[in-house]
Amino acid sequence: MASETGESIRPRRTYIPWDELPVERETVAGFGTVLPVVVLYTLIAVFPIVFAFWASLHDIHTLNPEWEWVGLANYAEVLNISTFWGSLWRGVVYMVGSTLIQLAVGLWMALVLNRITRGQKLLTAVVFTAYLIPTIIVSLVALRVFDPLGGVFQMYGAEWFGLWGAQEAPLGSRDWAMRLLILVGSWKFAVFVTIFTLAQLRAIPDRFYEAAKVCGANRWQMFRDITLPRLMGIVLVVVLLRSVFMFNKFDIIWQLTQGGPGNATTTLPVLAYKTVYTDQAYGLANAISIVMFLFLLASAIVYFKLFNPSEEVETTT
Amino acid sequence: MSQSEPPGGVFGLSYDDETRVIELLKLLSTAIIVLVGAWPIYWLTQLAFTDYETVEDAITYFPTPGIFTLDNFTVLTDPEMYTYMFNTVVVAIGTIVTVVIVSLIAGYGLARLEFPHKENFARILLVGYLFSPIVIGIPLYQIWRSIGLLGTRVGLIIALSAISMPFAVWLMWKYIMTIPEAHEEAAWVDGASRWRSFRDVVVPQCRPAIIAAALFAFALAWNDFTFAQILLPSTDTTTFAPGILRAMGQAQFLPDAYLMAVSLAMTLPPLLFAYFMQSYLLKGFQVRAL
Amino acid sequence: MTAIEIRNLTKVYEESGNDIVAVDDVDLTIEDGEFVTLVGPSGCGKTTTLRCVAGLNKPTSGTIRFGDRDVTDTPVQERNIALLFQDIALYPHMSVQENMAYGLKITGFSREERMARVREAAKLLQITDQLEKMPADLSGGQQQRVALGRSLVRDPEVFLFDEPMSDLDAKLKAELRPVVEKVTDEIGCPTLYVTHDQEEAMTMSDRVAVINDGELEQVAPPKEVYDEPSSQFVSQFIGQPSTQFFEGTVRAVNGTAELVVGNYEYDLAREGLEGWAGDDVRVGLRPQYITVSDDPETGIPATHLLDEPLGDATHSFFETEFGEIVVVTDPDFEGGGEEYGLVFQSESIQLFDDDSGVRIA
Amino acid sequence: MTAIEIRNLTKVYEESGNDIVAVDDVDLTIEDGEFVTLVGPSGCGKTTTLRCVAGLNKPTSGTIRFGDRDVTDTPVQERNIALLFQDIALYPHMSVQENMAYGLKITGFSREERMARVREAAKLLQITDQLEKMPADLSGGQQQRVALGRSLVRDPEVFLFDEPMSDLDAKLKAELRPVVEKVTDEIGCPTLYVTHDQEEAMTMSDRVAVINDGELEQVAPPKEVYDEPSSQFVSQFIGQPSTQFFEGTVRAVNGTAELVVGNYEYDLAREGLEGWAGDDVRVGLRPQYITVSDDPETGIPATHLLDEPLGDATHSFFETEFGEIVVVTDPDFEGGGEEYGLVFQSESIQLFDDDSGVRIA
Amino acid sequence: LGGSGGGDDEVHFITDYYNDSWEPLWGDLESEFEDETDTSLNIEEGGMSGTQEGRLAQLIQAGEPPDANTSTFDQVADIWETGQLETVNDVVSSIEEVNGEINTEAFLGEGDDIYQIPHGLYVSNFQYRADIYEQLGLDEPETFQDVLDNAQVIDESDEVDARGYGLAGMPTGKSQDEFLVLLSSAGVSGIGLRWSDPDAREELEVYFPEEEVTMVLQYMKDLAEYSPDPTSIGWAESLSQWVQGQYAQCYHLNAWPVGVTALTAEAQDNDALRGLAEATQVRAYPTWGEIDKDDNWLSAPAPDGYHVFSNGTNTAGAKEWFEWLYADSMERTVSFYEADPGRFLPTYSDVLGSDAFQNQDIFQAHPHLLEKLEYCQNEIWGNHYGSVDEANISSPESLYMQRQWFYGEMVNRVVTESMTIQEAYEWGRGELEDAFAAAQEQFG
Ligand SMILES: Nc1ncnc2c1ncn2[C@@H]1O[C@H](COP(=O)(O)OP(=O)(O)OP(=O)(O)O)[C@@H](O)[C@H]1O
Ligand SMILES: Nc1ncnc2c1ncn2[C@@H]1O[C@H](COP(=O)(O)OP(=O)(O)OP(=O)(O)O)[C@@H](O)[C@H]1O
Ligand SMILES: [Mg+2]
Ligand SMILES: [Mg+2]
Repeated sequence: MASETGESIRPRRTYIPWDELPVERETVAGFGTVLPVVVLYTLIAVFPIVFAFWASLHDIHTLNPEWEWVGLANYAEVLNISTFWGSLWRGVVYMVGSTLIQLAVGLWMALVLNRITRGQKLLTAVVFTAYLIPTIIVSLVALRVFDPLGGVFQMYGAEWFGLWGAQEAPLGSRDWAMRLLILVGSWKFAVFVTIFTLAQLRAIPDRFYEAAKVCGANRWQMFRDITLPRLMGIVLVVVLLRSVFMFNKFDIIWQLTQGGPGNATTTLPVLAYKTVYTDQAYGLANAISIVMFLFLLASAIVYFKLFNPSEEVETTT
Repeated sequence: MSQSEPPGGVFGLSYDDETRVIELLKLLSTAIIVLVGAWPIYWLTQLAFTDYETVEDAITYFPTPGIFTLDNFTVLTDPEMYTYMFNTVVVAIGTIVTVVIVSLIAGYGLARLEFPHKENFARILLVGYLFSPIVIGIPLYQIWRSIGLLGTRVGLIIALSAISMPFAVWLMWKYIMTIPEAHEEAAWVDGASRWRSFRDVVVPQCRPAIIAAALFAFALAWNDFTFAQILLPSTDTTTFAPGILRAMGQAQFLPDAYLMAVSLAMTLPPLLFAYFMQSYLLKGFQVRAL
Repeated sequence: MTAIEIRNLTKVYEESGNDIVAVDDVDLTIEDGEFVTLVGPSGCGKTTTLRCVAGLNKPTSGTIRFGDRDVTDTPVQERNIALLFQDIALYPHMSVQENMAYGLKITGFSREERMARVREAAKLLQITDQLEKMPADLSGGQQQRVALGRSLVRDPEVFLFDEPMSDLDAKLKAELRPVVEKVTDEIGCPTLYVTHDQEEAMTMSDRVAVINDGELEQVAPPKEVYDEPSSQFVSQFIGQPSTQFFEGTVRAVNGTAELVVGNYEYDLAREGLEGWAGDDVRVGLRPQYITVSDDPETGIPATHLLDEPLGDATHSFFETEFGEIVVVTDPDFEGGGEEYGLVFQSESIQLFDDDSGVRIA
Repeated sequence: MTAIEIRNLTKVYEESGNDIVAVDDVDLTIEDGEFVTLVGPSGCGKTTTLRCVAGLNKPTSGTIRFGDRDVTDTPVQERNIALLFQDIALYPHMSVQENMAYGLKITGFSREERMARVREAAKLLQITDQLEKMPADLSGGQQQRVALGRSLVRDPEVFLFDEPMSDLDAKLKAELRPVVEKVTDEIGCPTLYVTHDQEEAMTMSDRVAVINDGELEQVAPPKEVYDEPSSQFVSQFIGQPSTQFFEGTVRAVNGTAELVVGNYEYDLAREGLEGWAGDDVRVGLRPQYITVSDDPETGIPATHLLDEPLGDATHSFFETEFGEIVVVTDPDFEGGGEEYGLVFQSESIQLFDDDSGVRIA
Repeated sequence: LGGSGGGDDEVHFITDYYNDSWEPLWGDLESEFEDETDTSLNIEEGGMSGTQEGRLAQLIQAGEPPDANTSTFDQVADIWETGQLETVNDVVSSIEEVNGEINTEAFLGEGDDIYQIPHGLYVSNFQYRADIYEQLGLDEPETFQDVLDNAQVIDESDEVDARGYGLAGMPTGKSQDEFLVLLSSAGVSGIGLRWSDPDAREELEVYFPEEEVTMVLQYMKDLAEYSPDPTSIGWAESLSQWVQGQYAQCYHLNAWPVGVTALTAEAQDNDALRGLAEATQVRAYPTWGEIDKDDNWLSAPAPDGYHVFSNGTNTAGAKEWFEWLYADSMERTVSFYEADPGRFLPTYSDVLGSDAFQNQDIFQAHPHLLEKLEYCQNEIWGNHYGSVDEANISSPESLYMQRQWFYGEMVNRVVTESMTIQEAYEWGRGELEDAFAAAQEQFG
């Protein structure tokens, strides 16, 4: 509608026939705002996944540009690889083990950090740093301290606790490699849980605890009935994220043990990596990746169905 | 008192004793956290200041005057090392800036504009995290080559921004929802355009979320190995993580103490980040619901 | 000269399939310089109406004119309005001064001019010494003053308020009311003030527009709305404590009408009751117009329940055959749980249609 | 039988080095079944006092007894109190029913008993049909009812309220007040009710304790606090609109005291003024006790500024030589900006010591 | 050649000849070459095993292979087999004019076609610390058992810090190489294949005798007892650990550890390291008890060198580059060996004896190092390789088998005790048969 009087006040912008478009102006603007994200996402996720799927249908020698169509044969082979089921199992062990430790330790650290009065800021910063430093540094330090030559933890384990022999390398031990990987990974990533839960803890108003105290609640009851329910939503989300990240974790395993000793720490990402660079079977490796992806997707869907982290109680503080 | 007396604290302690026990546990826990949490950082610090030959030979706990040295840090003056770290800083800053800008805009759109399917948007984004990046080297290489960003720091920045994006967008979206719309409306009433109100009113209030998203992006960029390895093959643009590995492979002899000195240099920026930004950070991470 | 003209304004929200008619065919004109309050219970459509006038919502149908300019489709930025919100909406990251100057900055005023205007407004609002502070350091009342100042400096064409004081306590409200009146007087433009607090509506307005469930019930000066409510809803909504209602019947006796409530008869020397003889009506009476007699035989027998002394008056609660009745009594009244008689002042009785709630007499 | 006895309660906060005396040597006894309101402006130490009684804060010195039990050092869990907050503190992840039953669950009651008690309380509070809802789905008033219910079911020894209604609007407040009184009556324990709203204090309490800057100014029944304030502070704080103050001098004339305010003289037939002849005093007068005369020559000449009609009364603002003066006038009064004379009702004038603010007469 | 420079015309060259001394050398050569020929070069560091293959894979799959790279021939067998390599006969012959004939019979291509410009040869051998031997009164080992006994003595001695043996157990190149050489030293074809008819030399068959293989595995497992964590030892680690004096005996190539120690000693001006370099002795790897050196199945040293890709963007430029590098002068050729002293035996017959080679600074400071290289060429290669005629099974199939990593994996499983020796043997045999079938399918 042309307004005769108001028109002259402001210069007209270039005319866009919004009203004639089949969609609302706001819809266009809305899609505009997320467009960069969509583009980036397509580049980094959609295209590679589609590519991986396409590649998984071919027999591809890593150093040969020729692709040979084999349909689903790679998938059949994945299930036949002698190490596949073992790697899947170890991957699950690694995922569950490290996620549980991270959850327990992360939550515990958050509870403590939330309550201490002196040095809180410094300690929080130090703890957060674990998450921020490059994995390679963590690996270097871990390699250093578990080295049978001059590694301080190796020495403690051997001489104080008798966990392994004096000359034995714990990271090269079948008994210890996986456990230590889980511990080292947990050391770095427990903080992820801490960051999120600490943030939520800070947001719980004191009055809830006071109201509970008035009712006669003790510490445990307050934790169970107030703290835990308030944290539940974020804990569910964090557990999901951490599980996914840990299942896909490659760098720290590769840097510390290369999947060894034997296959004791070969998880699916390590297997996929070896399949590419040792077995030169790129198509097969992609099939492994797609299987991993589907496995995680199915697990995530089940997880959502069971817990529905998005349906947590909306709360106003 | 009568039967209405409360049953008491945990394990049948009185409430006061319970408080005392909790205080004790807290002290103990703090001690453990200091030990376990700070220990590796302490360890790499003390090794970095210890004479490298001593580090190779013996277990030492503190760089006592006899073995204290600053020489290990000469490795930082090595032009390659310096280049790696410089590149890492550039990439980290670039990633943070990109992530923050793009996620702010997208978060604003999701929070304030009506358009179809936006509820599912973030969830679909998160699906991307389910895919292991182990085999994507080849497609990534091809994509980046075809858009002409291969081997440039900008290319790496874009890749890293893209993987930080789902999380950052989600964070920003939820955070902007907590800012009253009235603030923008007040600005419109004052004559501000949507863009202007976004810039003047929304963005400054998003500081905690911006810092939280920045932290996430920083952690990724600072840590990244895979993408740098694929996208920045040549030495003069490579970043720290692949660079240090390359240096370790190249120099047949690179003492651990030197590695620790470099590591310490790479640990300081995150430590400072965490120290000065933590309150904003925690506020930013207070958003809930997926 | 601007006046706000709202014509046939209707606003329908669509929410998960079903339509919510928030504003239903509202007609309202606010003259230049006039202060009109839109009052009504929660969810009745006040905010929606105001947002349509502001341009923050798009009317489903109807037009809005500022003077002779049709602004129905004009974006909010171009309407030159001032708007005060309930949640005060000061920008938390700007100082008081920056908050107040923001609109001027947008419009492109020079720094000096901005400062000059802000200082002038601050003087009027008595917040000169707060200019450097951040909003978080101010009390609620001070924040609302700043918000007022923000509007004041811009010299708007139209002034809109959406429950600006509902988060403040009684003392602050009373203090701020004259300030608001002073400011709107100063600017001299039409003002639409939305509130659910009838006291605010009564004390500040030139005219009060009572809205219920999206429809305007009455638009009139405060005293008229109080004394001559056009409907049961208005009568109940305006005035504190609320008008109390009883079931009654009109009876024609000797050519005049008589009202029967329970076993009690009241002579009503009123006109306009001719057609109502024999009909059931709703009887309304304000607690101010009931007298308490020590003799339970006089009027309606009542048992005293509770006193709420206010200092200059007391609200006394009684149990009667018609349920609980509140009476405004003397400051010194103390019921002490005794028996009393309640006498209705028949000249103050209001009659409403039993079905539609429309005022009969 | 329990009574709350607060003796010499002092609470000092240390904040970044300097001490803040929040509560200063307060003595207060609340008898069993008595409803005492602690009223005062923001920051005067109300909440601190209440939290000391609850056991959430530790007094710096002084003792608190419940009946013959010294609870000064008893943890809050063992005090068996009920406490209502301003920010309601319902657990957002529990339904209304679970919220109400939580205290009982902690205490170890069986499921049946819990349900029975909750249902009983819900009936009293008229929220029976809300039991299954989540707190977020309730209005503020309903939430506060639930919070009340949560306390009610536990049958506490002592009932404490910290501004439970300050977030509610006037109508809801008026509605909830009788409910609170009913509930505390039902439990029949001593009640300490903290508010900054003098109307709440006046209407609900058996006795009102006015606190200012950490010190108790007056503890007395509502009417006494209103009519016979013991200090200037109390006089100003209690009553709406506030008492207005002027500078005056006492003069002895013919054996009785005469008050001079500006050029005006008032005969005060009061006792206790003997020693004050020739001294400056502070003169207080409630707006209810000023009459407006049409004749500007009568009383203090005044220019009418503004009317705030309330329906059953009007607050009128006048400009005089003593500054702005508010007068409570007739509902029909309309000043129209004319000149008037204001007459002070001398028998209602209150006199206070100029320095200490203590009531003289 | 078009002198446009840069972009698609540049010569893209990936190399793992890259360390602190190579780097500046490449830098100088690059600019010199660019100045002289107007062809621009892009020299990229390939990184150690794994990374270079990854990089190659990316480039090949992306359809833009590099123009050249470095590696042993077996590692590019797949690339060669799929026709992606260019013959380099012309380049090689012009280099031979300056540096002498190629002195290896190793597989560099089929028939008259050569697909590798050789740089150096890897001769496998045994290295030990003479100073420690002397200190503990040990003798040079003749058999596996001697090595093991020495390892035990050294390990158990309180006088020396060093461990008895550095056994590679990382499931990659070094453990594989070590295993194959041990197998040869036990008188068995290293790669697990032999001619079904040694005279006809037409068809290969699997030959993986249980007794010998399990014996070698048992030996490695025993050695692991005296070794620092084997799973952390590969090529790179073995060198740095040697420099750090972490063990007294090991399997290695040429005089590589001596060279690295000497280089580090000079760089740090460290006398202790000079002593260590001096004390490092090289000799042929001891054999299994009853195996004579003439029964040793070592056939030919592994050739390392450059490969040119036929579908690179500037194949001609690459060839020009290598010609420029090696066929220019003996001095320049020598400079490449200088960058990595002790690692390679030159593949060209005139180099080792040339003045330019012998006068390198590092040899002036460490005459011992030159001695060791000469010893490798003359004594070990001369007397311990090629003793068994039928051991030469050079063929595409055997090449293919070379780059199967299951041998390394097998060793890893044994030393980490993830499998018993018997299990490992059976597993390895299964892998071997599968791989051989695949090789036959591909090349047959
Ligand atoms: N954005 C919206 N979408 C759907 N329905 C809405 C929306 N905004 C308001 N409504 C509905 O429209 C009706 C009128 O709402 P409005 O906010 O105008 O009421 P109000 O009179 O301002 O109430 P209050 O006193 O609570 O502010 C309500 O029933 C409300 O639920
Ligand atoms: N935890 C604390 N630390 C330091 N000072 C405090 C603390 N709590 C309260 N104070 C100070 O003590 C004084 C009394 O505070 P209190 O909360 O008791 O006031 P109040 O009367 O309840 O006020 P309001 O009406 O605002 O709730 C104030 O000056 C306040 O700033
Ligand atoms: Mg509203
Ligand atoms: Mg308080």
